[in-house]
Amino acid sequence: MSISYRRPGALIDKVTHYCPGCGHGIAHRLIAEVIDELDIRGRTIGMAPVGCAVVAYDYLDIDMCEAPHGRTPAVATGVKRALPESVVFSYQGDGDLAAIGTAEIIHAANRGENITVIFINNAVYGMTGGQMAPTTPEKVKTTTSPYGRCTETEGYPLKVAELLAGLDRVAYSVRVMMASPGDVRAVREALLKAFRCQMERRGFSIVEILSPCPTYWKLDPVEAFRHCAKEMTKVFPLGVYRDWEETGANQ
Amino acid sequence: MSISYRRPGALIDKVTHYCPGCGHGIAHRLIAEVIDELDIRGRTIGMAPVGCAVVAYDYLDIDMCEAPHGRTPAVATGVKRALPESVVFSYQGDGDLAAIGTAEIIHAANRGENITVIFINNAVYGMTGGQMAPTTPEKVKTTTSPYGRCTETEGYPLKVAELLAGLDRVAYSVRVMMASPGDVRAVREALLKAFRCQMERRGFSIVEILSPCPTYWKLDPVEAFRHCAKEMTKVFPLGVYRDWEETGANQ
Amino acid sequence: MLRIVIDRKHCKGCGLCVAFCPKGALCMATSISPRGVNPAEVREEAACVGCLNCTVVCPDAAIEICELEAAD
Amino acid sequence: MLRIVIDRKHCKGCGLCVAFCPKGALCMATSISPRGVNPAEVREEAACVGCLNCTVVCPDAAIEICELEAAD
Amino acid sequence: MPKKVLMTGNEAMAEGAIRAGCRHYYGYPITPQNEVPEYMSRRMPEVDGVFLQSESELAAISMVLGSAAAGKRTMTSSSSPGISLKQEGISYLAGSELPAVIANVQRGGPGLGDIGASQADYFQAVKGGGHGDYRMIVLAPDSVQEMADLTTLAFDLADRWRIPVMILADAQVGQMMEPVEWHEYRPPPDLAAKQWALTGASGRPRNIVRSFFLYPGLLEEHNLRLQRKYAEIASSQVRLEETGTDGADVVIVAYGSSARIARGLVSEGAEGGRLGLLRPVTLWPFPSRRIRELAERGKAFLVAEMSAGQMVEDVRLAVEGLTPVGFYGRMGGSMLTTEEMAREAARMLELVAGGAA
Amino acid sequence: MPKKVLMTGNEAMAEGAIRAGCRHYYGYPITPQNEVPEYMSRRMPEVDGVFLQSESELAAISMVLGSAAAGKRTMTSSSSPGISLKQEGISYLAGSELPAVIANVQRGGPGLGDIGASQADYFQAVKGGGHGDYRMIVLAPDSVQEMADLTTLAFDLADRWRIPVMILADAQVGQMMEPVEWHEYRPPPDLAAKQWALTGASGRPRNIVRSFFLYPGLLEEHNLRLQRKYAEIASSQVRLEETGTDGADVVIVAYGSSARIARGLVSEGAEGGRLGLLRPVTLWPFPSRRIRELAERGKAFLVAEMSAGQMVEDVRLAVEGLTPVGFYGRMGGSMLTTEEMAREAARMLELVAGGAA
Amino acid sequence: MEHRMIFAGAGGQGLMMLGKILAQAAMDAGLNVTWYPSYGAEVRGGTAHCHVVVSEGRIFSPLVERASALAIMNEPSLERFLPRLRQAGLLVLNTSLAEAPGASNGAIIAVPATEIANELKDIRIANMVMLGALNAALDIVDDEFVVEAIEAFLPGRGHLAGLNREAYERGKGCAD
Amino acid sequence: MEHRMIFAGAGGQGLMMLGKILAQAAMDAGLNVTWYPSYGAEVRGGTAHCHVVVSEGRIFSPLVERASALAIMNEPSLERFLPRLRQAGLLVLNTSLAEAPGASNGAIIAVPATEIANELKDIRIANMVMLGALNAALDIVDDEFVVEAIEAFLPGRGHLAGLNREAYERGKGCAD
Ligand SMILES: Cc1ncc(C[n+]2csc(CCOP(=O)(O)OP(=O)(O)O)c2C)c(N)n1
Ligand SMILES: Cc1ncc(C[n+]2csc(CCOP(=O)(O)OP(=O)(O)O)c2C)c(N)n1
Ligand code: SF4
Ligand code: SF4
Ligand code: SF4
Ligand code: SF4
Ligand code: SF4
Ligand code: SF4
Ligand SMILES: [Mg+2]
Ligand SMILES: [Mg+2]
Repeated sequence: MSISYRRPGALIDKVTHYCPGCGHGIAHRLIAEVIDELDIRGRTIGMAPVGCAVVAYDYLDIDMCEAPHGRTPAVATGVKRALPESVVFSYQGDGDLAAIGTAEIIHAANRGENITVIFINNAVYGMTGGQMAPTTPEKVKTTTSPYGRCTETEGYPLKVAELLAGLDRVAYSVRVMMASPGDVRAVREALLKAFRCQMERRGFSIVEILSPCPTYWKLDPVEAFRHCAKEMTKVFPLGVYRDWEETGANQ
Repeated sequence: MSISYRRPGALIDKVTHYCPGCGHGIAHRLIAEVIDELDIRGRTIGMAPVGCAVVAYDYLDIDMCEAPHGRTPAVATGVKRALPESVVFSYQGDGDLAAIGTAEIIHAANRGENITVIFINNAVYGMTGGQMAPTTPEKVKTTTSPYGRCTETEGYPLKVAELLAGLDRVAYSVRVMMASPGDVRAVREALLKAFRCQMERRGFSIVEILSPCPTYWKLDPVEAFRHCAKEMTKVFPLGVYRDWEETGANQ
Repeated sequence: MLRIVIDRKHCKGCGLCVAFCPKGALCMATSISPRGVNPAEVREEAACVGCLNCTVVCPDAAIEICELEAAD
Repeated sequence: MLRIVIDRKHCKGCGLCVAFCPKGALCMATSISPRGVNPAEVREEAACVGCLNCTVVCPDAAIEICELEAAD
Repeated sequence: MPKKVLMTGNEAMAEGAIRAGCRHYYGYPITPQNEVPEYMSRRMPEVDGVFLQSESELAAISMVLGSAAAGKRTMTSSSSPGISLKQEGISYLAGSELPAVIANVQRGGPGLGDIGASQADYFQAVKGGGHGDYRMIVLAPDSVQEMADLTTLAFDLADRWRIPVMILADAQVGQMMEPVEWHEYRPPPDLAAKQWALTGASGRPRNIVRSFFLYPGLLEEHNLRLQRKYAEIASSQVRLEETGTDGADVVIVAYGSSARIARGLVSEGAEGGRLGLLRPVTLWPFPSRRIRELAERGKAFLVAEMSAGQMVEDVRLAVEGLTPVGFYGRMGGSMLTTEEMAREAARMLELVAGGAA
Repeated sequence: MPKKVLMTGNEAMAEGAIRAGCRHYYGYPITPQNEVPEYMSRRMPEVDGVFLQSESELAAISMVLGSAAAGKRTMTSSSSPGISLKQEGISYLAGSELPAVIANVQRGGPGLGDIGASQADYFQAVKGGGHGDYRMIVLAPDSVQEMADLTTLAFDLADRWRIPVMILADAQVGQMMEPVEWHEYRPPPDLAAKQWALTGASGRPRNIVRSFFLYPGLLEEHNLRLQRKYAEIASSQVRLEETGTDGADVVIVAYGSSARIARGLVSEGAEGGRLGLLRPVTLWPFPSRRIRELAERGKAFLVAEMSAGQMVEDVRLAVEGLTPVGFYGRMGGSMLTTEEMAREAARMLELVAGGAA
Repeated sequence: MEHRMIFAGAGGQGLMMLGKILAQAAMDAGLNVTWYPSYGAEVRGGTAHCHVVVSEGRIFSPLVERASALAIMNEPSLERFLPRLRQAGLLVLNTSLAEAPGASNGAIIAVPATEIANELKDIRIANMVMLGALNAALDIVDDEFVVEAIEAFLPGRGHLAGLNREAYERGKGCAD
Repeated sequence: MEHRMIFAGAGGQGLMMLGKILAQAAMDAGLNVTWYPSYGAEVRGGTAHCHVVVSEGRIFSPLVERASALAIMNEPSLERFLPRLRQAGLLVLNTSLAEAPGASNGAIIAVPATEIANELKDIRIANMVMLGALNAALDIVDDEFVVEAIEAFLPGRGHLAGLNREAYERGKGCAD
């Protein structure tokens, strides 16, 4: 009997607290798969954000650290500078990364901090109950944009992958999504590449993942999945915005 | 007897605390000239930053507010939202704007806050004694980069005018310098246009000014002036990075 | 021969696996699992072609698939 | 006729006006001003063409220039 | 009688602010106070007010600073970790003598802690979590009705004294629902116009809002002025509720949610009326004088709070060893219980009786 | 005898840290402590250490959190407004039980204030400027030599107790120069290895650094454990200096720069030896027990600090009305003077004599 | 007469709403009332529960330490809250997801709420079934107030309104 | 013997350096010493001053409340610090920028320091002139220590070293 697929070893056998169909669950599984594949469980250190994924350490069987809301890349910097041989990633939501943590992500990226950022862009604050995020698309209603996001007073959604790609020491910046099995496979590839980027000391890498939040998108899980491709990509085009293998950056 | 030039009325007759040849003095004078020219002294409200210009209110004869270090655009937002008819500017150094205040400037710009930001980029922390700024060029020695700024660990200088120009609700983003009388005249034009941008409700405007700090550049004032053109522009190219009149943004 | 194992403890009944199975090998149960949802279940194991779409999209890593060697 | 007035209280002796005067109308004094610097002073008022470069670069708004009407 | 409305404490606070004329709210989501920004986001546009979800708590308190400097009634709210982030801004508000209202709907700490009710930010609120010698007026509501009423009061006090006022609530009083009655708000007729506000220096000398005092001695003068103001507030603005203290041998001192449990005990005549309740409504200024009087009349105290023991220090400072001061507390988002409080109260009564014997 | 070196207190602190094995410094410039990052930026590369000028104080304290979690001796420094910004991070450090050293070289407040010496962040340091029930060990150097020695000690204490330790200095002790003597540092031999540190879960179960406790009761348990630790520290780690308290009628209680003035008075025999000095070296834990003993022996107190009166509360809590407690303070970056302190001391002596008569 | 009640279940099972509806109904009926939620931390899953007190007299603490009634949706909640039930208290239990305990401090009403909801083709309205059973058993407020409150909080047009109503009725049936 | 001194002037006039050099020299000479700076706020202009205490005994406060000597560079500093001079104290005054006061608590040494520096073609070395005058008048430490300290703090090669030295000597001459 040969096994075609089984739960990755770096994923703890515990039922997650995520809602049915939540992208966080998929992202966790993919990270565990990548850690297994690269065989780096013993030297990977993850940063859990404040957000729905706050107890990511309940699910990933690696050393992990909790960071104050938004300071995740700064905490990751502290860990990486202390242990340059370890593989350090920060896992962040759009509130964590693109609102309160704007300064920290920009400066970690600008320094070319040799870490990997996994950015779960679900365009909403999940953990606190569905408030508007910096990435919430125009006109979308949330609990704090009850009349729909108004670009006149609240601006347009922030495009993180593009913004960071403009910084010279960023080695890899990519946007992928969770909208179909193929797309999820692409997410996995992007994560693999980002970790490899770090292991080869290329500098800062970020994988922005358009990720469904069925609960606050008020869609059933399958609709939410499809919504990533249909609506989210209108605002957040997929793509590789920076790639050291192509630009030769930081070689 | 007709007057060819006299001190602007909005400039208080008080000797500044700035070092000889400091760009802050010129910027103050230009702001006062522009306020006079637009005849808006009675409805202009300025935000003084924490930095060498902290007591800008000692020199400009308008209502002014002090902001916590880096929060200058957020304070300006609070004032502007309270008094939409007023003309609000925030005056900021590179430490204030591009280090501790990164989140605030990005989000004020992203919201398209209808304010004007006057950004004095002297590539150093003047007030605290010449430490490295986020805009300090590669290899330049400061009191906290005694071996020269190392891009490997500290990254490249942040290019603010370009970075903000990438945000959709920014109406005007320009970089000018103080390197010759002609250049200073261009600074004045940029300031005029930025204020006009606000008065026409076009949205966020920023004027980045490459500004000499003879003291911590360790150059005499005339050399420092020339250094702007010769060295600073290599890292920070002058230019209009966004202009609502050309792109038709926010019309 | 493929064996599809859906873990009723992990499955939250989101339906993604069912939606993305190209062969209709899976379906949602009408019964209630101990966690109070209608979980996914195998409709027709024989239809499965081992594309792994279901495992790839499952947010709860609730599906494992193994190949049973033909008893030759 | 142009009259150049340099305010010794404001002038910090930075030398910018002197450096950017196209006509050499200004120079730095060898004397010491009350604030302890060698301030700028008018070298040759007649040379001035009123280009205002000096007032444009002066960080301390220490220079004022006015046109004296020719007594006709 | 106006109709009662069932609402959460957080919503009542938001509505109370709006009725007091607050038209500028800035905040960043955090449990257990999300109902405040959510309510504001719906209501502000209805009253031509400004609701802005800021990029962070730092930005929120700074926007508050801006709108306050412009002379507007303005407010922000958050919960413990977010309030820690506002400490620099609060110190600036106090130093610049700006009126503003800041709500802390406390949760369990330290660090990320949890989202249960807590009163462990007492020291931060009343002693100064920010730098320098400054004070806020600190109001502690214990019901949904008071979440409304004290918020309204907060704006009046803030304007009158040019001081930041904190509403120190907790997860329970913020998230619970109770019926609320609304009355029409009337601003105090003797409230001075804000001549110091930044509105554009038209037809008057310019105004400056600042906390930086460059020249030697100026900052000290400024501080002395602040301290004089604080002394005035301390002597005139104490607010408290007393229940059954007259006949009591032991007075329970408790505020906010904790006081409700104590009130239950006292009102239901536990221990034969030998228990009383003193509930500080203002935590700063603290009702030290009244506590001292009660101590001088021989009453002992049981301080009950959801912390490791913070307000108890202020009670001990007032009592100065005259009578015993006991403490009952729980930490980390765990609430006090009637049972345990009754037990602690009984113990204090025994101690007092023992001491008297 | 090692050669003496003339250096500023800030530099001595930095060098003391490096000698204690600190190889990770993160900081953001602010007067009056810029000599610390400046010194670190020169020295760290020489010892293969990391100096990183962070984008802000928030980032600095978070980087410290990261390096501490990775098991390294790590430090940050700032001054009052910057320390206010670190309050959330400090609460996280305490909640996560991470060892780290944080220096506050205090300046005048509130708000932007000025850059003169101040001790007005006492409450923030010892009562908790951040949210939740937590403590730091707080050390108060009064000389350049102590800036070095107490910083070294701070790292040992931080590691032993898994607790953030604050060096509470001020502009004077930070910026003044004095000769310093250097001795070789030897780590305490009984210091346990950091088995909890995040180093990669290789050959051991994974470690988690956290302050979030989701399930009911866990956070309370965690807090109870913290409080037990704090109680142990409080009973074993008090450090203080006493000069002439035995024969004194009035004991001046002062720390840091203020204590130097008091020591001058006492050492030079002002008031015929009727003055003594008690200088808390640890502000938390506070030498309450010793103060209480002195009070029980009838001694009165004069608390002298550069604030509106903060440490004086801790003295009054210890004394509980047994003897008079006087206060002499100045605010907003203004320093105490020998003359004024002598006058206040004389007044206290009179009061005591009057009381005794 | 004072009802001190705890309603508990997994996040998403609608226990908070159940409590709010009852509280609103009770207030409309002229009673004093408090509703106090407790989320299993600011995350999605976990258990969520709320405390509802309905009283003719003044209500002091909204926190229910000893409950006069429990409505429990699943096994973990049962384990956690059963010990808090008062002597002679009432336990309304969703027997679809939890097994009735051998011993309880009082009466037990077994309601296969999830199964009923499943039958009604919307598993999420199990809470309304529980509400029906609870109110039928304790007669806290007249049905008309409950129905009005349901409309107020769950303004379902047509089908959905009917569904909630139907679930409520089915629950009432279980209390017989 | 204890010298308690204040050196004051405008920012940029080199008063801090003056103090540091003297402190270093005194330490090298085996004396106890403290140096304490006070910047006119964290901004450029304004007055800056430092307190230097040199003593054979233990030094308590580094803050000089009553000065045994003042070195004053300009008018505003004179106004501010003259009242702090002790009875019989010494005032070393830069008469290029400040007028000698009618009355002082002690001796006054008039030093046209800025003019001398101007003559030497570097207005910034007026501080060394002041140092020369001060040390000549009070004989705090032997010149050799001062010269060494100057080299240590202002490692001028060739010309500059000579210039500092010359300024110092010119100052000494003023104290005669
Ligand atoms: C300082 C601070 N501010 C606010 C919060 C509340 N908070 C927790 S998570 C969160 C945002 C969650 O959104 P996101 O980062 O997008 O993560 P998601 O839950 O959507 O995955 C907020 C605002 C907090 N815990 N700490
Ligand atoms: C919270 C806080 N952090 C740090 C400081 C110290 N500080 C004052 S100004 C400044 C930076 C000045 O640099 P810049 O903004 O470039 O202005 P410049 O002086 O160069 O004009 C810093 C770090 C402060 N006052 N407050
Ligand atoms: S709220 Fe959204 S992001 Fe959070 S667990 Fe649920 S589906 Fe996932
Ligand atoms: S330090 Fe630099 S920026 Fe500051 S006043 Fe002097 S020259 Fe200007
Ligand atoms: S492996 Fe492919 S075919 Fe088989 S059940 Fe899964 S999705 Fe369907
Ligand atoms: S994708 Fe996974 S969780 Fe969703 S229904 Fe299928 S097995 Fe269950
Ligand atoms: S106006 Fe022109 S020519 Fe005249 S002095 Fe000034 S710079 Fe020289
Ligand atoms: S530019 Fe102005 S300050 Fe500079 S020397 Fe000329 S007049 Fe003086
Ligand atoms: Mg999100
Ligand atoms: Mg700068």
